[in-house]
Amino acid sequence: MATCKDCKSFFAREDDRSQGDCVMRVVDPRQAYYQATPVETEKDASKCSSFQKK
Amino acid sequence: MKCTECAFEAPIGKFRYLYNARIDSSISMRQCPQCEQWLAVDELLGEAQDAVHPGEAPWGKSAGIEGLAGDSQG
Amino acid sequence: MSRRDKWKSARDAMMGPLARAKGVKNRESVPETCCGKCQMWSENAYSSEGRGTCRVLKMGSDLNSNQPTYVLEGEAGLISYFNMDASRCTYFTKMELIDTDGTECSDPHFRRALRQMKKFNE
Amino acid sequence: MGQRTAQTEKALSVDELANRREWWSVAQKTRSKRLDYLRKGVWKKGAIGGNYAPGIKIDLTLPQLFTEKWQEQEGEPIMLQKAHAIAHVLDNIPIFITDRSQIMGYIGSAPHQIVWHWQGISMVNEEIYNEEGIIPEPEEESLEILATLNDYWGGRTAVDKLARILDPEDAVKFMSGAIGWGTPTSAATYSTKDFTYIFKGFEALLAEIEERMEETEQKLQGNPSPQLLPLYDKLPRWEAMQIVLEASIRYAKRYARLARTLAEHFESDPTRKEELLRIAETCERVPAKPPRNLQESLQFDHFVQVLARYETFEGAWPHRPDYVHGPYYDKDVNQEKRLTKEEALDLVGEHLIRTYEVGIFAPKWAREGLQGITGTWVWTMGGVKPDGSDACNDMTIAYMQAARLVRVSNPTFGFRWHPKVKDEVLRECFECIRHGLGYPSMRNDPVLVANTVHWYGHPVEEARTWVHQACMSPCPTTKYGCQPMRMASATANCAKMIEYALHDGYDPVVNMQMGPKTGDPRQFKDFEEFFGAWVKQMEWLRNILVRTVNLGRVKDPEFFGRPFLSAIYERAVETGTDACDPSNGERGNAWVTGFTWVENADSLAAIKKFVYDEKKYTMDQLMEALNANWVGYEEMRLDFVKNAPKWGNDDDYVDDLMVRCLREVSRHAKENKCPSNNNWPLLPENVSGNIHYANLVGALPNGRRLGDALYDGGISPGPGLDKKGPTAVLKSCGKFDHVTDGRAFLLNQRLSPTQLSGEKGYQLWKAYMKTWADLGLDHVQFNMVDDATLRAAQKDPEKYQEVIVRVAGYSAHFVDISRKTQDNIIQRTVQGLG
Repeated sequence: MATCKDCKSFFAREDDRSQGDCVMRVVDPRQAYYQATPVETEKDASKCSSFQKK
Repeated sequence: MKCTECAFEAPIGKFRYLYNARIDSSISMRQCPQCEQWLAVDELLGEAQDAVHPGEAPWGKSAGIEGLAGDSQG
Repeated sequence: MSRRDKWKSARDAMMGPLARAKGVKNRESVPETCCGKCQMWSENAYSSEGRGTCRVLKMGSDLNSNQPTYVLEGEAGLISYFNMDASRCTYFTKMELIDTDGTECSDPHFRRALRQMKKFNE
Repeated sequence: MGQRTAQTEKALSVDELANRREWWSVAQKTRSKRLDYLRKGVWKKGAIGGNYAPGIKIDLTLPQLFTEKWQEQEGEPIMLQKAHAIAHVLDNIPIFITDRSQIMGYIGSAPHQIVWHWQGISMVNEEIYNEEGIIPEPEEESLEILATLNDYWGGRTAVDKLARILDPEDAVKFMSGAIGWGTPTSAATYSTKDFTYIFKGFEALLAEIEERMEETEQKLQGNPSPQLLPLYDKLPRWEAMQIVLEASIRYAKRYARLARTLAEHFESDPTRKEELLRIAETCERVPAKPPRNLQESLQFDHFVQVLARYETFEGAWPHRPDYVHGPYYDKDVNQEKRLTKEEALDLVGEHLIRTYEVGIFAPKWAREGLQGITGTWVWTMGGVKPDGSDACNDMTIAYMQAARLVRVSNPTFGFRWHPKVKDEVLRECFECIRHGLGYPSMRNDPVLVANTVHWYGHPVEEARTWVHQACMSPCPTTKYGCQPMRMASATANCAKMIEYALHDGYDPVVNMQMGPKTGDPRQFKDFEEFFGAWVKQMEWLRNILVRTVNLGRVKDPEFFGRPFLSAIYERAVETGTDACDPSNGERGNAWVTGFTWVENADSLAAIKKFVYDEKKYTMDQLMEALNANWVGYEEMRLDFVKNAPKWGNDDDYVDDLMVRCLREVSRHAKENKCPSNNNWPLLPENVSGNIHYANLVGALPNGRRLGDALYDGGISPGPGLDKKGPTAVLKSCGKFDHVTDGRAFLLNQRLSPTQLSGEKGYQLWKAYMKTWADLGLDHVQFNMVDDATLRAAQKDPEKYQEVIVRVAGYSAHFVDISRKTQDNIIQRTVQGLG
C-alpha cells in the first residue's frame, strides 16, 4: 500500500517523524503558491489523485 | 405607462420602483416587469422617458458640478 | 395571554425551525407555491437564511393546518420561511419578477438571492 | 478617456497619466514588480454589492476541524473547549506561501477561500447554506457537510443561547432587522490590541501566565474560604490561554518549515531562496519572541491579526501601525541601513495587501451595509504621543506612499490631525486624497482626545494613544482602555425615530408595532407635542439596542469565549478572566452608531415649517402623501424637498433642530449605562447602511420614498441639498460641540479634482482644513474623482478596477459597489473651494 511517505510531495517533520507536510504547487487564476497540508507519514495514499512516487 | 423598450403598458405602480435619480428631481428609476429594463421615469408626468444603461445618467451631472459653489476660503 | 407569552410565540416562530431543519432534503425543498414567491412576503433584513414577514397576515395565523387560520389584526406580522407551502393561503399573490441578482441592493421588497430560488428563473 | 485603445494606453508616460489624473494607471506603472504581482494576485473578498465575486468559496476545512475537536472536548469549560478546537485548527489547516511574498499568514486554506465561525450564529450558518456561488465543488458533497454542521450547531451557537434569555419582545424586534444591525456577541465583533504588551513575545506571556497559575495554585492549597472559590474558575481559563499561545507559536513555525522546505527543495532562484530563508528565520522568531527588525515586527503584527480572526469574525482592525512599527523602520532604514527605502516600501505595501486579502463571510445585511469590503479596517495614523508631542514618523509617510502604489480599499487610514503636524506629512495625506483614494479621513486630535476624556473618563495620557474602532470611534490602546468587544449591535437605524413618531410607533415596512404608542400625529396640537413623540421613540430605539448588547456583552464569556484574545490582553492575563468579561477593570468605551441620522433634522424642519409654522399643509395631508409613498403627490414632495430648510446650509431654522436632537440624545446617553457603568454616546455615520436601509425606511417628510438611498454621511447634508457652498456646510456642522454632543460625527465632502490640482490645490485644501479645525469639527473625508471617470467605470468596469471612492467611513473600489450606491456617490455635491 502506498503511503504519504512514498510520495514526492511529502516532507517529514524533523521534530516528529510520524508527521509531515504534503507540499503542493498551486497555480490559480490569480496567483501561484505552495500549499502545505499536515499529513501522517503512514497515511494511505492509494486513493490520492496527486500521489507521485518518490 | 408604457415601456420605451418593449412597449409593455400598465399603471405606473406595476413598474418596480428602484430609487430616485436625485431627491430634488422628479426623475426616478423603475424597472419594466416584462423586459426587466431599467427606465428613467418622470414622476410628475407619469411617463417613462428612456432606458437606462450602465454609465448613463438621464438626470445630468452630479449635484453642484454645474456651477461650483464659489465661497472663498481666503 | 401575557405580553411575554405573546412575543414568545413570535420568537419561537423566528428561531424554532432552524433547529428543526435537518439534513439536505428539508433545506432544498421549495414548493411551487411558497411564501418566497409571494408579493406579500418580505425577506427579513437581519438574516438572509430564508426568514421573512407577511405584510398581510399577523402573528397567530397558521397556514399549515387543514383549515388555515388567518389573523389580520395584531402587533406583529406572521413570520414564515421562503419555502413554506403557501398553496392553501388565500392571500397568496404570485410575484412576476423574482430578483435573483444579489449584486444590486436596489429593490425595496423583492430581494431574492437564495440559491434554492434560482431554479424558478431558469 | 474610456474609449482609448490598449495600445495608446501603453504609450502614455507616467507624467501624462498623472496629468490626466489616471492615478490607478500611475500606480500600476510605478510600483515594483513584486508589489504589482502581489496586488494583482489578490482574490477580492469584499462583496460586489450584496454578492461575493465569482470564484470565492467558503472554506469548509476550518469549521470541520473546529467542530470535530469541539465535540471531543464536550463538557470542558467553554474557554478550554474552544482553545483545544482552535489549536486543532491551527495545527491542521493548510497554509500557503504565495510567490514573491514576504509576509505570511492567511485565514483559510487557500487564497480564494473565506472562512466563517460556526459557533457564532446559526442564522448565518443557514445563510451560508443558502448562498449562491460560494459552495465549493462538488456542490452536493459540500451541501451535505454544511447540513451536518448546521444540524449540530443549530440551537448551540452563542446567539441562539442569547436569544433564549433575551426578553422575547426585544429578541423579535431586534431581529426584525428594521431598527439596527449587528450581533450581540463577540462572534462578530472586533477588538483593540495593545502592542506594547503583545510585543513582549508569546513566550513571555506564557511565562507570565505560568507564574499566575502557580501563585493561584498555592493559594488554593491554603485555608478554605469563600475568597478561594472564584480561583478555581481561573485555572482553566489560564490553561486555555496557554493552549492557544503555544498553538500560535506552532502555527508560525509551520510557515518557517514550509519556507525552508521551499528554499531547500523547490526554489532555484538564489534571491528568492534567500528571501525564503529570511521568512523562515522570521517565523521561527515571532510571535514567540519580541521583534528585532521591520520584517519581524510586521510579521508579528500580521500573525496576531490572523490568529485573532481564527478565533472569531473580527470585522474591523483597530490599529496604529505607524506608531507600532515606526521604531523598527527607523532602525532598519535610517540607523542600521539594513533596508533601502524601496525595500521597506515593498514590505509596507505587502502589509497592506496581506490585510486587504483577508476574507470572512458576512451575512447579507453586512455585505449590503459594507459593500466592497470585508470589514471597516481603518488604521490610525499620525496623532500625538502620550506626552502630547507629535507622533508622526517615517513610517507614517511610508504607509501613505505605499497606499498610493497598491490602491487597496482595505485597510484605509484615519489621520489624527493636530496643530503640530509637519507640512511634509500633511502633503502626504493630501496626495492620497488627490489620488482619489478617499483616505485618509481627517480627524481632529485635540477635539477627540477631549471627547474621549469627557465620555469615559480615560486619563488624558491614555486618551492620547487612541485608535479608530472601525470607522470613527476613538479608544485608547492601554491596559484598562482597550475594548475587547465592539458593541456592534448598538447600531441604530435612526430614521426610524421620525418614522415611528409619525406612525404611532408602528412600522409599516415590517408590519409590526415596534416603538411605543406615542399617538396619532394628526391629533397633536403643536410642534412641541410632535417633538416629544420623537424623543420617546428615540429613547425606545436606543434602549432596546443597548439592553440587547449589554446582555450579550456580559454573557459573552459564557456563550462564546475568547482564549486567544484573553491571552494577549494584559488585564485578562493578570486576572484570569475572559478578555470580554467587563468586570476585569475595563473602563468602557461604548457608543451607539447612528445610521440615517440627518433625515430626522430635515424631516422635523419640514414638519415644523409647513405643518405648524406656515400651515401650508395639514398633518393629515402629509400623512396621506407618506402613506402613498409620495406616489401621486410629486409636486408636494418637491415642495418639501426644495422649499423646506435643509441641514448644511448654515440655516438656523433647521440647524437649531439638529442641535436640539443631539442634546436630547446626549442626555439620554448618560442615562444608558454599559456593563462597566459608563456612557453610551451617539456616533452618527452610515458606511453603506444608507443603501441597505433604503429598502427598510418608508417615505419621510424630507421627500424620500421607500427605496431611495438615505443621506450618506453622519452629519453630511443630503446629496445635492447643500446649496450654499463648503463653508456653509462647515458652519452648520460647527454649531454643536464635537466634544460633548456625541461621540464623533462623519462628514463626507466631494471636491473638484481639477480645482485642487497642483500647489494651488494643496494650499486651497489647507485653508479649508484650517476653517474645519477652527470650527472644532472632529472629522471630514473627501472624494476627489470626477463624474466622467465614475460614469466610464460604470460602463466599463474591467478597465477601472483600481478606481477607489469614499463611501462613508470606509473606501471601496467603485466597481465593487451596487449601482444605487455608485449613483448616490455621484449625486453628492461637488464643492468648489476657490
